[in-house]
Amino acid sequence: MQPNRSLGVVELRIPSKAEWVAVARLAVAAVANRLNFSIEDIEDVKLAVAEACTNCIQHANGSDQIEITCETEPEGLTVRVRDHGHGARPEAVTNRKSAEPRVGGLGVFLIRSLMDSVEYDVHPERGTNLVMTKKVST
Amino acid sequence: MQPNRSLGVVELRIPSKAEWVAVARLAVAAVANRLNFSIEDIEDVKLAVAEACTNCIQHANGSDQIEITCETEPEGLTVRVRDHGHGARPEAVTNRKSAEPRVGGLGVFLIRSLMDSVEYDVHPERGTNLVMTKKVST
Amino acid sequence: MDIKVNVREAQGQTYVVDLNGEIDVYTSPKVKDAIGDLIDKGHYNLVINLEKVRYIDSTGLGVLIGGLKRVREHGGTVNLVCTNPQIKKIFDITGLVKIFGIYDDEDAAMKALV
Amino acid sequence: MDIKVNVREAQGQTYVVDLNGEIDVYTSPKVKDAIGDLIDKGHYNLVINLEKVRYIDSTGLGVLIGGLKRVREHGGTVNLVCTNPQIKKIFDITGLVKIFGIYDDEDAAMKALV
Ligand SMILES: Nc1ncnc2c1ncn2[C@@H]1O[C@H](COP(=O)(O)OP(=O)(O)O)[C@@H](O)[C@H]1O
Ligand SMILES: Nc1ncnc2c1ncn2[C@@H]1O[C@H](COP(=O)(O)OP(=O)(O)O)[C@@H](O)[C@H]1O
Repeated sequence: MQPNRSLGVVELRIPSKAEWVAVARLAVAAVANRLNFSIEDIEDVKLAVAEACTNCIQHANGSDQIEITCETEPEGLTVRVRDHGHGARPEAVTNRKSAEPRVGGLGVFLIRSLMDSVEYDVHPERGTNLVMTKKVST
Repeated sequence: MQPNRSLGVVELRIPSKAEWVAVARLAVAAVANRLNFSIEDIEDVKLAVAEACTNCIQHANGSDQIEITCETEPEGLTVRVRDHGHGARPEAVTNRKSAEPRVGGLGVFLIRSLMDSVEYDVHPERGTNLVMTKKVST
Repeated sequence: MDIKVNVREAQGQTYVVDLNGEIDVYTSPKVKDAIGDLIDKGHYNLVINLEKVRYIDSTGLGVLIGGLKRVREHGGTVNLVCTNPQIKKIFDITGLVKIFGIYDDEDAAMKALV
Repeated sequence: MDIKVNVREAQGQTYVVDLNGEIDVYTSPKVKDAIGDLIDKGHYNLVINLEKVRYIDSTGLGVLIGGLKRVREHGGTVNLVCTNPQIKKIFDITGLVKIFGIYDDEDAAMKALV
């Protein structure tokens, strides 16, 4: 989306621990609530952010914080979720055609299903930087 | 409170605009929800944070962001709200004995009434730094 | 996070303002406009129903106080309907219980107007 | 932000797990423990009632899948009660509709067990 149309940026930093994921998803839902999203769209964003944070906690060894940045525009919301752990293996976060029902492996699939665009920027040393966008339906 | 007993720090940055205050109060309420607060205590914290943010927006000329930091401990929550505008005049934020019912002037009074400790650190150039604590009732 | 405002005529010269949601620095201008409109049209006896208000901050209180001041200049008054304990507490702490008539239901608030 | 778990015996060898709240990475261990306890005690026909669940993430789904796998090893099954459209959508997207029996009310979920 075009940065010059920004309605505002909200930044959040939480400890990389399970008990703080709810704070992230509620804060991002509140941000999304200020745009013209449907309730269903807001729920989608909430779950995608929670899945991203959960992955930072479960897989980003060595990172003690998660940074969540929300960029708001009339057309939609861009959320960045980044950690400073060992970055994801690129093949671990690629697009899969379908979810096989197993105990793990649904998080990235859900993120890619629920958001309109998803980009993973992974670095073994710098950590994982996920940028995802949800467009307001017109 | 003692920093070594920290359960975690949550940081939030919002634009200094009316529409983002709700994000701050909902995020801080979610943080407070992780401690052993009563619903009433959580509502108190929510309102105090909202009043602090509202004052940054209405009075801190020249500041375009508000930083909210939550430090959690088993004993309670410390919330810092800071802007980088023209700092409050010290006499504007002192303790008043009672609220006279007038259109303005209730914000600082409410903050001081609802929180257990309140400290304003004001600087004409550096802005206003408010540190307030709510203790978990035992 | 938002506020819904509904204005309706009750018996006589009385108007009821129903508020539903959260009243804060972002939403209170909408409430202020609705109350101001009524007063501009010469309605000075108002019931403001806060039963469905989950949250109010000092800007919301300021709007209510401002409305009360304006109608009083015309010999009118503003009665509030409020049942939420947290909001009642805020009226208590700020001393606003002493200047507003605060009632548990709309009937009582209406009766006290006349 | 939290989850309440209640386990109760229904007719026959059947147990119902009532969940109320939000199931995420923080709360799902509690759900996992409750289901694991039942299975450890030899109960392999379960109804998990999600009617009061407002939110579930992939760790919550993982707990349900894990439970289903374990009871199936003993010839049992897990039926779900779910009416929330957002949660139904998640079961849909992930293909879990195909492996779980998902019902609109507890009666139907119970009947389908036996
Ligand atoms: N923030 C991250 N840091 C490191 N690895 C990650 C991160 N996010 C995703 N991954 C990798 O992507 C894989 C797939 O994630 P996901 O689909 O959520 O399933 P699961 O977490 O159950 O393995 C993870 O197993 C992990 O290897
Ligand atoms: N963040 C701030 N920056 C500058 N001034 C402030 C700030 N917070 C409070 N003040 C000062 O304190 C005064 C009292 O605030 P308050 O009690 O909320 O009433 P009101 O906002 O209605 O004036 C304000 O009028 C302002 O002068």
